[in-house]
Amino acid sequence: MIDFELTPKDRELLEAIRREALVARGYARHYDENEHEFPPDELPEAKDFPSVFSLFAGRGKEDTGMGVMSMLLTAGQTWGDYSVRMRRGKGGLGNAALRAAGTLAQQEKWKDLTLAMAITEPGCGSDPSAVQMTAVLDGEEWVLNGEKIFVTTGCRADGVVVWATIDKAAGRAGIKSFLVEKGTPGFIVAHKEKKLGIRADDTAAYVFKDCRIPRANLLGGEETIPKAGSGGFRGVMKTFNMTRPAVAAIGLGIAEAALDFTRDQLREVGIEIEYGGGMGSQSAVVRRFQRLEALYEAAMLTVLHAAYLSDHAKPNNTEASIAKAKGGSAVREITQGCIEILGPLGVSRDHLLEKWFRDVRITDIYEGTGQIQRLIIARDILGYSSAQLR
Amino acid sequence: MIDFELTPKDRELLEAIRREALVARGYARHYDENEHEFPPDELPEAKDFPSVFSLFAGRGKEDTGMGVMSMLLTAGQTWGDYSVRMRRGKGGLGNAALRAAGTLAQQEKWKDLTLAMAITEPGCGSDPSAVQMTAVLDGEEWVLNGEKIFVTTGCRADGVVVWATIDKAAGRAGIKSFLVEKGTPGFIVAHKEKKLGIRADDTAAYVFKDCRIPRANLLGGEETIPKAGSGGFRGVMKTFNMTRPAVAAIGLGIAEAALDFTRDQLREVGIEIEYGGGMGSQSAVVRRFQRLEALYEAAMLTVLHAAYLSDHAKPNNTEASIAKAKGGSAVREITQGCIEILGPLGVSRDHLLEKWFRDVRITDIYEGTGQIQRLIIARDILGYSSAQLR
Amino acid sequence: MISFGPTEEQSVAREAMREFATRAMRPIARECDETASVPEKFLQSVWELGLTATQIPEAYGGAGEARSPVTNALVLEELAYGDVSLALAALTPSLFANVILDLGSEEQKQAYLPLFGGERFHAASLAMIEPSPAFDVLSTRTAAEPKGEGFVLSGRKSFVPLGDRASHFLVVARGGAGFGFDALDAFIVPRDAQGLTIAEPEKNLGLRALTTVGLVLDRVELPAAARLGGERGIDARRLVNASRAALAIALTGLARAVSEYCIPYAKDRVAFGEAIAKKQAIAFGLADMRIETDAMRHLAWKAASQLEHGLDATKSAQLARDYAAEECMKIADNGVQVLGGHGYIREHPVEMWYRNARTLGVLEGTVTL
Amino acid sequence: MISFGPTEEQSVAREAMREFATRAMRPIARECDETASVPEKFLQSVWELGLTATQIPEAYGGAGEARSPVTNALVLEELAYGDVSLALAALTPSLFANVILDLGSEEQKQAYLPLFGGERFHAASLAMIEPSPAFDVLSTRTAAEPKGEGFVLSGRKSFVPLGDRASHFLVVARGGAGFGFDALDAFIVPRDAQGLTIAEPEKNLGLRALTTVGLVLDRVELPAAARLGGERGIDARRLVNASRAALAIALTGLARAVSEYCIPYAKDRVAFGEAIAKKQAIAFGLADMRIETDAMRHLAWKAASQLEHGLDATKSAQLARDYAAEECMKIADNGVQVLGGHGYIREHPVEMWYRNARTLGVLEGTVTL
Repeated sequence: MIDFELTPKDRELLEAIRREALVARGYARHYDENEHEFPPDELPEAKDFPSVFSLFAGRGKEDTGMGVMSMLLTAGQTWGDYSVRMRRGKGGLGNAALRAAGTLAQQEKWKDLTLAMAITEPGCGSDPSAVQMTAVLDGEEWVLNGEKIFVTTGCRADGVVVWATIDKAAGRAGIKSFLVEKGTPGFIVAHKEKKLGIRADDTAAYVFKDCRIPRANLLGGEETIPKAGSGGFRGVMKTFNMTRPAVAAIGLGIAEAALDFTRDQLREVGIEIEYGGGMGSQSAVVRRFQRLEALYEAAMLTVLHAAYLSDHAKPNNTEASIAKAKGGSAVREITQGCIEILGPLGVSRDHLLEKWFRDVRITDIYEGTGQIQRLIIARDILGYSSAQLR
Repeated sequence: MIDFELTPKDRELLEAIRREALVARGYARHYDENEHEFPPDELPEAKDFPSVFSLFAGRGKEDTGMGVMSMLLTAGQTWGDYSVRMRRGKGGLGNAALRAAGTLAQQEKWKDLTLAMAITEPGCGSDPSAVQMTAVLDGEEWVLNGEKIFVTTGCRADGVVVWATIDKAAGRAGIKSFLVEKGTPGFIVAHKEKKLGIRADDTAAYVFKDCRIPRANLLGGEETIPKAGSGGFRGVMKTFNMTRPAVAAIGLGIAEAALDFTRDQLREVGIEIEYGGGMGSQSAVVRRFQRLEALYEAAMLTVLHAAYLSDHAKPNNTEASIAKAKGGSAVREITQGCIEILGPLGVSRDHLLEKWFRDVRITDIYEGTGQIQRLIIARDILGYSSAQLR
Repeated sequence: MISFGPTEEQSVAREAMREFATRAMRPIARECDETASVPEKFLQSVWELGLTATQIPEAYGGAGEARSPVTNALVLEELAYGDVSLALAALTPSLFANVILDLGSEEQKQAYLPLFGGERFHAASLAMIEPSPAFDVLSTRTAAEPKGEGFVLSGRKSFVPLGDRASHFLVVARGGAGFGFDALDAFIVPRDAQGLTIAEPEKNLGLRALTTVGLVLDRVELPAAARLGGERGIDARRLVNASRAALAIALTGLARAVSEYCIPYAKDRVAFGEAIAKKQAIAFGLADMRIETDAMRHLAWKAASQLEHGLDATKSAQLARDYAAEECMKIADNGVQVLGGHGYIREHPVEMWYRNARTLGVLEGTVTL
Repeated sequence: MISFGPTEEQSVAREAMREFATRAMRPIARECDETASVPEKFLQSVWELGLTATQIPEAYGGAGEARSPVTNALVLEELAYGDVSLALAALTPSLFANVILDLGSEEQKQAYLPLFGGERFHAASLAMIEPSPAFDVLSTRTAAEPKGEGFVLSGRKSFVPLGDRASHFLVVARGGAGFGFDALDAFIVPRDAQGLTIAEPEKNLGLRALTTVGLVLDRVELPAAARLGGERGIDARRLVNASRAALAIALTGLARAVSEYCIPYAKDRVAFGEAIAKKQAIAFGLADMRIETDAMRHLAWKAASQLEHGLDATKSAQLARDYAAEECMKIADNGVQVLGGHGYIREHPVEMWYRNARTLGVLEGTVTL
């Protein structure tokens, strides 16, 4: 049955997440102004909070599915501050990759590690098929050589899931994911990037120089290159079907904070956001704000839709890209619009709105730009291969 | 000196044009509902008006240049009704082509004809280089074979400037413009199109079957194919440097009528468009209206700028496409927005707004779609050839 | 529980409607637009699908299935996908019946719902819009003054669907004093009421197959029983929200029609040596059509679901409708652009969809869930 | 006569500024942003270009060239192209001087214009913005009550450029009663005025090299002579219009900087086997940047030209500024997208331009022509 109401258990969980998130918000400016300083796993004020995970117990069939729920929880975290994402244990993008592409044994073995995901290389932006990093099997070890940039949580993570090709000639089909633990000889964390936003995040550049890892670190264990051309690559792409919506959710949580702040500030000067009236009876500010709210709702629903399909084991490649593309553009317009509405006050660092404006701008860039997502969507609806539509 | 004020002589001319245009507006609905019926060259109410052309006399260096002025006059005409463009003598797109590409002798010989311009073929949309129509020199005659569609004023015109290739192998360089007079054997007007708007206009389809025309009807008289590849084609493209802005002006005149109507209707219910206040003190309707006004102003200025450059014999290929692209998108948003503002009343055929909404939609399509214009602009700013950027 | 999954029954209904839209609506859409008329035969064929009667309780002569705005949303998207003008014409009876169902008093249900239990198509309509610039339901001028036990209605209405044949009109009017929704009421006005003048069919930019008329109410006297909801009156929000949610999903169906028409066209159409679908400018535009059509649907579903739960859908319905109006306009506009010159001539449906998108986007109270 | 042709002198000035922007501004822009400071050396070097003094009549110690908002627009576009934060800092003295020139009484011109005839950079500023949500100049709360011959000013101001070093402030305040521009006045307040508190420099999203401060006016007593324009006061529209026209052209320069940076980047950057500039999605975006930058400039020029003619530029200045704010934001936003991940890191200027575009787009009264 089509439904959009949260159950009591859903609410309980979201409220707990938001309570923690609100504590983190108190530190948001600090971690913005002290770039690359890591937030603690637990903030003092939150020490005595009951573990959110305990609330997962006793959820039933009548409650919202876990995939959809995870999107709401992710947004709930970043609604407080993006830095919440930087805690250990919460898992990085690599953990999602491990869950999606790893064998059960691999998932078990590395379940306690926070894993980063390393795809982009200096030469290739959003073009994973152009991966230059190589993996050569030498006895019982893979030897990795290459460079990676824009690795989210690259310094903080305990390990990384990295894309490398075992056969350049095979193109996409030759690309495999490998897990490399920190401390492995030949695995060097080169430097951190100074960024527009998400400064609590650490975005690193890696260098792999004759880095040897166990043969068993090939995720999925499939060492051969599938006949059907891009099959192997699609396997890799599967990784993204929950990651793309999650990345959108990260941005949307921040966008919601911006909307809440703007609504509160307007109330201070007696401007209430009222619904029901048409354009003819609205002020410019109210109409603009409601357009931004609609963008938020629309984008969040595309995220939940992609997760819902995944919860029901339905293909969601198109919908995952729709969520990422829509979220990526929505958060830009929302934060730009909130500042437009609030005017000069909106760009003052006395408030967090200007930070949220900077933080969300990454959404449409990392894990596949909006252009890449549109390529994926267009191929799906047109029935074109990646060779037919570039 | 940078200046945007009209001189008294400029105003006199524009007022005369608008006076005539307003008469035509009285017949706008009639020619919309009686598709393909031709408006008379002169409307009864305008019979005794002094000829506008007499006002051209005595214009001096201190007055606005003729190219810029012609754009304002064009917009002034369609502000009344698009059908004004359908009168004879005013000249069609082909006349502009004749002026731009024809020899002085040719311009003199055909100066009294209303000339259509035939470029598009069933197979090629906005891709002139794909012209299939052929012209073969046989003694002192060119023999034309091929089909043309979407020929504006195709039935009404006395003749047509048609693109045909004298050497397909030469690609664009082989394309030449020929003038064909109505009544020439083998020149058949196939049918008229039923359209969304500009219904007073006649948009025809032509068939040329072994159509023989004098050798001297090749515009410019240059029968050889220039070495430098696309040189010949660029010659043809020159045709457009005043046509593209003019086409934008045609749409903008209609868009201005839509804005005027909307402003008047709003006044009826006590909504005045006031300036000076910021978003914080505006109603949604006023802000939206002012955005549409800004779009109109911005687009009209790009048109005048392209014409200004032409008046001063400066290259304006990029600016002509900017005017066409900006005008084409501006008129869509303006007419869509005026209806949005006025609501249900805006879609009633008791008023002309809904007609203007339909009429202007052609602007971004004919004489090169917005996509084609952006290609031209992108090539110019990137320094790419048409082969490098498609 | 958040879920995007229709029930078995809903999926079946949706499939049936999709088939009907393709078989019975698409083939006649263009002619209905050019002739500005809807064939009786078509109205009767939809009537036989039982769209209006199904959710009317058996006690009032209906089929007694559960009242479901969500199911109606699924149905409406498909019909609008077929042709939105014909869809609104076919659903005009529901425009009256559903409002009576949701907001009518017991007496009113007994009096009017049986009208829709018969074999033949029966038209009754809603009159909300007024012919004033920048009309907004909150600026409704039609007034209902108390007189004795009853009321006297005066004012003008426009865009009343099937007003040429409707047996009754639900007329939205300003009852109480004050501004806002609380001052709004609705009254059941029979076609033959004294002082009611039904004008000639209106000529509009789009939705031409849907006959709409203007009404002039010149001191129309009504009994107390004519007030919708009886003594307590109604919460006009409910009426407006259901209409907006319906418009949002109708616009979704229209947008999907454009999008699905452009995809094969763009793959077939060759320019500069390849299918235009292979140009990023076109391909990304088609991707955006899909993105926004999905977004429009999600917003409309959320509003419909809140209506079904009996929750206040004022916010969700407004956001859904405003968003859909804006995005559907962009999609229809881009549809014309994708076809280029062919998008401007009446050989293809996109120019009609362009007119319909702009028209539907500014209307309220012409369809409901 | 409609003309887009600058005069010989104007062309020369523009060329000189373009060269200065590239040589003296671009190289220091990033460091000034990171350190949130503007080097004295830079301010002095611009001062020596005589931007402020040139158009001050010789009688008041200036170079006596004709006052020309159009020339100033040409100059400002180039400086903003170099770096808009540094441009606003460098032109802050004109923010005070030009307003005195246009609206000041004879006594005020004699008293204050000579401040800008010296060898050394001299800062004086304008205080228009107030720290309230959705601030709009028409909602100015800072009030000037008449007291005896003079006035008493109370209120708060923010975003006062170079307020840390300005010798005087032109403070916009509500003089008369009523709403709208007619109620607005401006007052000359010396730095050391009793009751004036100058806060610590503000920290902002963008324009970080431009030091701005907040002012608190706690019953600041001023003589009658402090009222700008003397007895007759001023038409505040003139003040606001000149500021908006200036913002429009500054935003044009900023947009051009983004556009010109993206073009070579897109030609060099290879993805999927070819320069990204060859992808229509990128190429068309670059074309739109050019289209809108031209449009922004035309609108700003028109407003500047009306100011120069002494015509009412209220409409043209508002349209130009609102349009430029919106389009520059889009261009800067797309600039980040063209660079992708590289657009998000501080190795490239586009992330700074993204911040500057959003910041400049919501400010008023921080620059003039």
